[in-house]
Amino acid sequence: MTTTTTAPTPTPAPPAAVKAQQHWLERVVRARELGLALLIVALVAGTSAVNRPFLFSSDGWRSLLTLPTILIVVAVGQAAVIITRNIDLSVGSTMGLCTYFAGNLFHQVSGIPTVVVVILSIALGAAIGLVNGLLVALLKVPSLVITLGMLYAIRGVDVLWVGGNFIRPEWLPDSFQKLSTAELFGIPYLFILTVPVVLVVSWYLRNRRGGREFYALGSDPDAAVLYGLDTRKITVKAFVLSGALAGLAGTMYLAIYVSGDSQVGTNLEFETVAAAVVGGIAITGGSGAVWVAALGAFLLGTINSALPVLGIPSLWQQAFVGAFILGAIALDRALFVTRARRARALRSHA
Amino acid sequence: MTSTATAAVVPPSTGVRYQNHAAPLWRRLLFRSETILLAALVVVILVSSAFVPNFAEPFTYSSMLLNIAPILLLVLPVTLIVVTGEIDLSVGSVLGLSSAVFGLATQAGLPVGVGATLGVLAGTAVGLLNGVLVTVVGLPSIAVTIGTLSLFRGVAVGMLGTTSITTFSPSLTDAANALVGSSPIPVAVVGIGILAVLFGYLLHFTPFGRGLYAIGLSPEMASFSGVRSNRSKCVLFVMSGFVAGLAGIYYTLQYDNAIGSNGYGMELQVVTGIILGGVSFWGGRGTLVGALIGSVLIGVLAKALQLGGIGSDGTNVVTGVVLILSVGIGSLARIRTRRRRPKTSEAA
Amino acid sequence: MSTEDSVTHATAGPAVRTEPAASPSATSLLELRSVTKRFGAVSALSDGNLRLERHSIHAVVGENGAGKSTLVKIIGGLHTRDSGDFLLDGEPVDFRTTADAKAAGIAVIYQEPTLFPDLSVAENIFIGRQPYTRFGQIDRAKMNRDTRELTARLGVPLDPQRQALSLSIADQQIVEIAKSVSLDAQVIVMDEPTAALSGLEVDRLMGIARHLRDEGKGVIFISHRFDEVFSLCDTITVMRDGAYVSTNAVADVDVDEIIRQMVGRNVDQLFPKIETEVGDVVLQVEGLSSLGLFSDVSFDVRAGEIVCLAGLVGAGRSEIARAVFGVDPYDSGTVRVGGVELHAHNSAEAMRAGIGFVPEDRRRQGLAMTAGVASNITLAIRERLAEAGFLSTRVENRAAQDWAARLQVKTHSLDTQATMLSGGNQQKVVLAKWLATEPKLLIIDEPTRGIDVGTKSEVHRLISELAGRGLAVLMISSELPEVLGMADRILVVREGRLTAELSRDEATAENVMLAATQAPAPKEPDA
Amino acid sequence: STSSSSSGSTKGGSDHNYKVAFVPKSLGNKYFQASDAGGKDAVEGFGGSYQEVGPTATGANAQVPFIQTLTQQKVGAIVTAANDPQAACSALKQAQQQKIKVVTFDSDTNCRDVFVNQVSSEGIAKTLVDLMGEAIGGTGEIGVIDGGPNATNQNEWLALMKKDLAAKYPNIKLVDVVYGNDDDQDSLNAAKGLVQAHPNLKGIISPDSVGIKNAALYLSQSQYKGKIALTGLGLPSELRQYVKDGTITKFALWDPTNLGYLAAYAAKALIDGDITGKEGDTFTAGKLGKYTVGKDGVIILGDPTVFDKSNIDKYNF
Ligand SMILES: Nc1ncnc2c1ncn2[C@@H]1O[C@H](COP(=O)(O)OP(=O)(O)OP(=O)(O)O)[C@@H](O)[C@H]1O
Ligand SMILES: Nc1ncnc2c1ncn2[C@@H]1O[C@H](COP(=O)(O)OP(=O)(O)OP(=O)(O)O)[C@@H](O)[C@H]1O
Ligand SMILES: [Mg+2]
Ligand SMILES: [Mg+2]
Repeated sequence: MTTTTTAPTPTPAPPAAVKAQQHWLERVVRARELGLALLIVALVAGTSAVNRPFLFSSDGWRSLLTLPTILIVVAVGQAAVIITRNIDLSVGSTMGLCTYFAGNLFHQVSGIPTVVVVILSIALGAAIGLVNGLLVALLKVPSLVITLGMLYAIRGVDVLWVGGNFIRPEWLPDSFQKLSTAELFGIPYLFILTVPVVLVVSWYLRNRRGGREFYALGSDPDAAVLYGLDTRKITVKAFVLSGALAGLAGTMYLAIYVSGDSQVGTNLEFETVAAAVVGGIAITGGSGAVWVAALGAFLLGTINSALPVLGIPSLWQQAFVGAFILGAIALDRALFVTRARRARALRSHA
Repeated sequence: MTSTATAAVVPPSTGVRYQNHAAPLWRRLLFRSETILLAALVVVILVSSAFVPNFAEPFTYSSMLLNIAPILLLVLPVTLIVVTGEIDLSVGSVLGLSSAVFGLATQAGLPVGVGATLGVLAGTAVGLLNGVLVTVVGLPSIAVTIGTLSLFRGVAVGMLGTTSITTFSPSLTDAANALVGSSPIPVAVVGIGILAVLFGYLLHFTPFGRGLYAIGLSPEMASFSGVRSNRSKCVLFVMSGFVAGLAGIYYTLQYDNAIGSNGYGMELQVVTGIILGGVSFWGGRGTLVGALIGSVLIGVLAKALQLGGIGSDGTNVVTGVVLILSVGIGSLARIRTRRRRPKTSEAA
Repeated sequence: MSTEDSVTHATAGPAVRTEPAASPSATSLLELRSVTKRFGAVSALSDGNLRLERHSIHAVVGENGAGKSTLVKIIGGLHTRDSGDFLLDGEPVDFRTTADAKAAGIAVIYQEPTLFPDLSVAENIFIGRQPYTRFGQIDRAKMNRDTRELTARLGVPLDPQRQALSLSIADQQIVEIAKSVSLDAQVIVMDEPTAALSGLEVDRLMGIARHLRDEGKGVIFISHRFDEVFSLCDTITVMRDGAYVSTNAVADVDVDEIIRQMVGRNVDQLFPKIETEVGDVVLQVEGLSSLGLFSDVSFDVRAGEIVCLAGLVGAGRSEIARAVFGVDPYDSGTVRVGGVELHAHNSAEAMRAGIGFVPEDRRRQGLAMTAGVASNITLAIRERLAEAGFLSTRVENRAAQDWAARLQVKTHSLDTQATMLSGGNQQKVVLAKWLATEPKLLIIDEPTRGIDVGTKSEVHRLISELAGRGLAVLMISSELPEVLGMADRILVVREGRLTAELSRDEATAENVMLAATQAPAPKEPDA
Repeated sequence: STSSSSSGSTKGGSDHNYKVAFVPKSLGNKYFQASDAGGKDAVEGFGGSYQEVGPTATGANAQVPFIQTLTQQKVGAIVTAANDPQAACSALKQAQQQKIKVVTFDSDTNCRDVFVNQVSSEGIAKTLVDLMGEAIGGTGEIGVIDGGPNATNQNEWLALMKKDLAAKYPNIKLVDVVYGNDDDQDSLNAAKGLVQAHPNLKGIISPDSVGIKNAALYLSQSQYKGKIALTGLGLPSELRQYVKDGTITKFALWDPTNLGYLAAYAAKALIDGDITGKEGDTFTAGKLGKYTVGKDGVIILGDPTVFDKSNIDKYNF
């Protein structure tokens, strides 16, 4: 199919006096990531000012970068799903099941290479995502209902399967246990693993036709049908991605916590949604960038570990986290509104 | 107001009469999700009575109703919120907060009535906070209430610390669990029924309720029709806080315990009931009756499975599958009727 | 009409082509024979016939609800037909999805623009076929360049990076057209593409259509504006009540004949403007400004008067009207109705003061598309209908019954969803909704968009008579004849400012256009 | 799994209802899985029928519906670790009215026949304080990682530990109590926060198995390994490697399997009428031997086992 235009010029085209100043203006308006990045810097700087080891110690630096990776990876998948105007509430249960699955693989198949376990775990997650996606796409029902059902169902299967068991550290090979502490040029391995995941998904969603279709679908599902987009395929793709990332996160959980029972990943669904929304993903679909959602997840993940270090009484921490989420989205909103107003003013005086 | 200028000018027309409804009453009733749910509920009860040992006992009903009473209470305002296309995920935490305030007030020696009022007021106040954040600040309610879910729970836990307050007067705690006469129906459920009638009236039989549906169907259209979206939503969030505050008092007395974790995870149960009841998460569609039946159905299923010896793990699986089936069956039927290929008159 | 009859009729009828190049024996580019389509109990199309040749622009006309859009949707693969034949290049085809139709070389501009609001203009045009760079990623620079070129050729240079969300409905239509033009399809279907456009853009669009025809493509053009149809098209197919009526060469028929075939009677096309006594000032707007949209707008509307806001698409007329009605905020200025000042952001107050508002975008602003006809009609009068705080469906249905009948809404029943109505009937429902509020001042933004001739003159008569009874009307229209025919006074808007005020006698097509287009003093575009 | 397949055995007369149901705090908790396994062993051993039901979450009243169900099913005894001392009381009282015996273990409630305590609370507090005192030489700052703010038993131990510290180790200063909420992520963050917020911290006590495991994980990976002493109550199977790599020198626990086993036999003794909960009643608990009911109807399993490098390989719970 040709992409060049074959439009005729029946009348000489008027000089393309397109408002060029809107380019940078609109870009500034959309620069929500700026506020988020500033918040992260402020949080990390503030916390390490109070307690130097939070950042300036080998474990401080490492855990700062490592602990939020689970949330980041799952939130990236969640963000992709939300962009298509769906939601995946089953991510927590999926991750939990995959954690036990991976741990059990190490246990049952002695000498199984880590890569194989990771791949199989991702495959299990993707398979669950496929079920989600197919149910949503074929039955044409709200994903909230399907994935809420799957949240229960998978957790139930998990509890039935795991039963009285739990993952014991000795099941896991030493090399795998070292994963969470290994570093390359001073950067933790798991973080190095996470960055490309975020970048690849971001790149795909931003720069490939298939990725842009996620946005199109989320922006207006009816228009997507009229336009002839294969909405079923897009939906399934998004859920498979989310499931696969939850599967990956399951193995990351195993690497970081060297344990796992049937309750791994409880409540993760709302945390990932919060991360995505804090990261500027519109809950109504169609807009936002997943790497900003990753920033949002990093922020939420960091705040959980910063609060105890800041000496906030343990009992009040949850309240602080809640207040912080509210603050972050309110600030983002305030910045957006003022920027939009400024842009409007500029346009009228241009 | 019948014979003003406008009415007079527009032609009384060709006398066209429109049918009020495209389908006859029985069809409209039969294919409602509420009817199907009700049928499912009856079937579950009949089957369980026949096959599940100990199910057909008054105690089954009374304990089941008492267990889900707080959920039913929360379902009332949240259904209205969902109809407008918003959501309140913080209700469980508001319940906990109200419980904490009530407990602390009682512990401090205040009369029960004052403590309860304080608890409900606290719930109403935080409901207002939700409402303001959603309407005035303009934040998406799902994000706001995920945040306040954490915030209110955190405040409840922080206030109570490691204590839990269990010094409520037995007459009150007994009243919270009391049954109507010798029937298996708890007194509290009668109260909830009355409240449900009020909420049902508000949603289905008032201009305000029509406005709520309009907001859910198309916010822009609603604002073009003089519906004060923000004000309506704010009112709903305040109501939600108020009712969750009430639920907090009731829950505290029901279990004789004010503890930081009261109501933990209830938001999911509330949402599950509402969705099973056929209320659209995108707003504009669904009934209060449906939401209530949905919640009761889940409660009955759980009870039947427990009595049948299936643990909560199995119950989770069943709940999930029922949820998926509830939407799946309807849409499968829809798809089947659409799958007809065109007939071609000439050979292709 | 039996199947054989219609087939013969369609093929053997006076299917005249203006292009002598194509021989009559060659297969047509696209052919529909006895196509039917039912939606439940509703038969939308009982006998659809159409034969589109290469090198031609083929008009399809008919009343609202005649089945034109349904025909289009079958061609576009959105609906599957229940029976009948669908041939493309003589080969039978069966489209399951819109993608199939697109792949077969059919581009459709649907009646209602359906863009992706969050995506940019460029992406809306190129989604699914964006150009790639060598590195396998979308070449945004090229895409934007192409878009700029494309929209400039359509006469409305749009910023390719602008979100579709922020486009006026006319600009959205431009994007739709650009999209289908760029598809390089063999068949281009345009379902009322001009309904939201004004003169200049319509001319450009017709130029594009002619060019496409000259390239050998087939264009299907649907419109309720006969001047366009007659100046642009070669062939006209008339439909009535879901069935094919006739196909004629444009040269062989005249407007009256076509209208007779459409409605089965003679329709007076003239706007029956009634001269009325002008009363007291109803609406008084002073110094109304909104940053970036309009500034210092002052005018008033009196009882019995029809005031038109004229201007180019995008001049800011709708924004002014919306600010007056209170759905949008504004920065300064006052709005008074009957001497009482209204506040921004409170349309309920405006309604109480007696303003009604028929918005321009019926799908988003006028209707709840998935709600029934009755609930749509009664939404704005819900408070009045309530008896002692109790509002019942019965009362609503009674009121809706009345108003739907008065406007002759063509619907199966009162609980039929608005989505299932034809475009023109949707517009009638919106009108009914607002007339039911019995306003003192009615603001109408594009009152007859998508309405057929018969109904259009009905609507005009209605508005005119309402004004005659003392209703103040503020009307926005992009159709110049409508403006000139209806208005007592014309206010011309250009770039958010009132540039001229013309009385009925002063106004001519020329001076309105002049006031609307006169370029402001050239200004250096600073970055 | 409620099959009453096992025919009544002869021990206490066949008319005794040996249906024993375990209701743990939540399903899927490692510790309770171990104790319930012991219970199963015991119940099947004395020819009763065993059943385990429970919630998946640990809400204060999450156990109530299960207790109600068991009441309707007329089991012989309910053996439960209560999520909350009060919330389940009305349900438990209803059960008792139906002649169902109520045994609690691990965490007590205000309404039961007997409570099977792992160790006397004083014993646990003393053990932990002594382990810590030994590990840091009797002076320095320490912190506590507790399970959750409403873990009754842990709150009680904490109060006793504070008393013991003041009495025996005046130079040890308890600087902070943090909560891990029985969750890996929260516990790890709590451990990290505790260590980083208190630069002079010398030791951590965690009377919570999830807490100690994650504290060990954190310390073993940080520069504090070997510098900050860690002790508490944990599962040997989870802590084995941390004992071996030196993160933990000694920690304590009783055998949860035995706890469940004893609780099951206590239930049997109640059903048989051998005991009523009165102080001084005695009964025999299978392989564990003879036990006496103490004050307030409390039965104590025995001293905790202290684990270190030398013995940890011998345990697999
Ligand atoms: N999805 C649908 N479900 C039910 N009825 C429908 C549906 N779509 C169209 N109809 C009905 O089919 C008939 C033809 O509608 P269609 O949209 O084709 O008319 P039209 O000729 O395009 O009219 P207009 O000029 O007003 O756009 C109408 O009576 C309409 O109510
Ligand atoms: N949210 C927005 N962001 C940027 N530009 C906008 C936005 N909304 C409107 N505009 C632009 O403001 C101008 C005024 O648009 P408006 O729809 O009011 O024009 P109009 O005169 O009513 O034309 P129409 O006949 O299409 O209704 C147009 O250029 C429009 O594209
Ligand atoms: Mg149409
Ligand atoms: Mg306009």
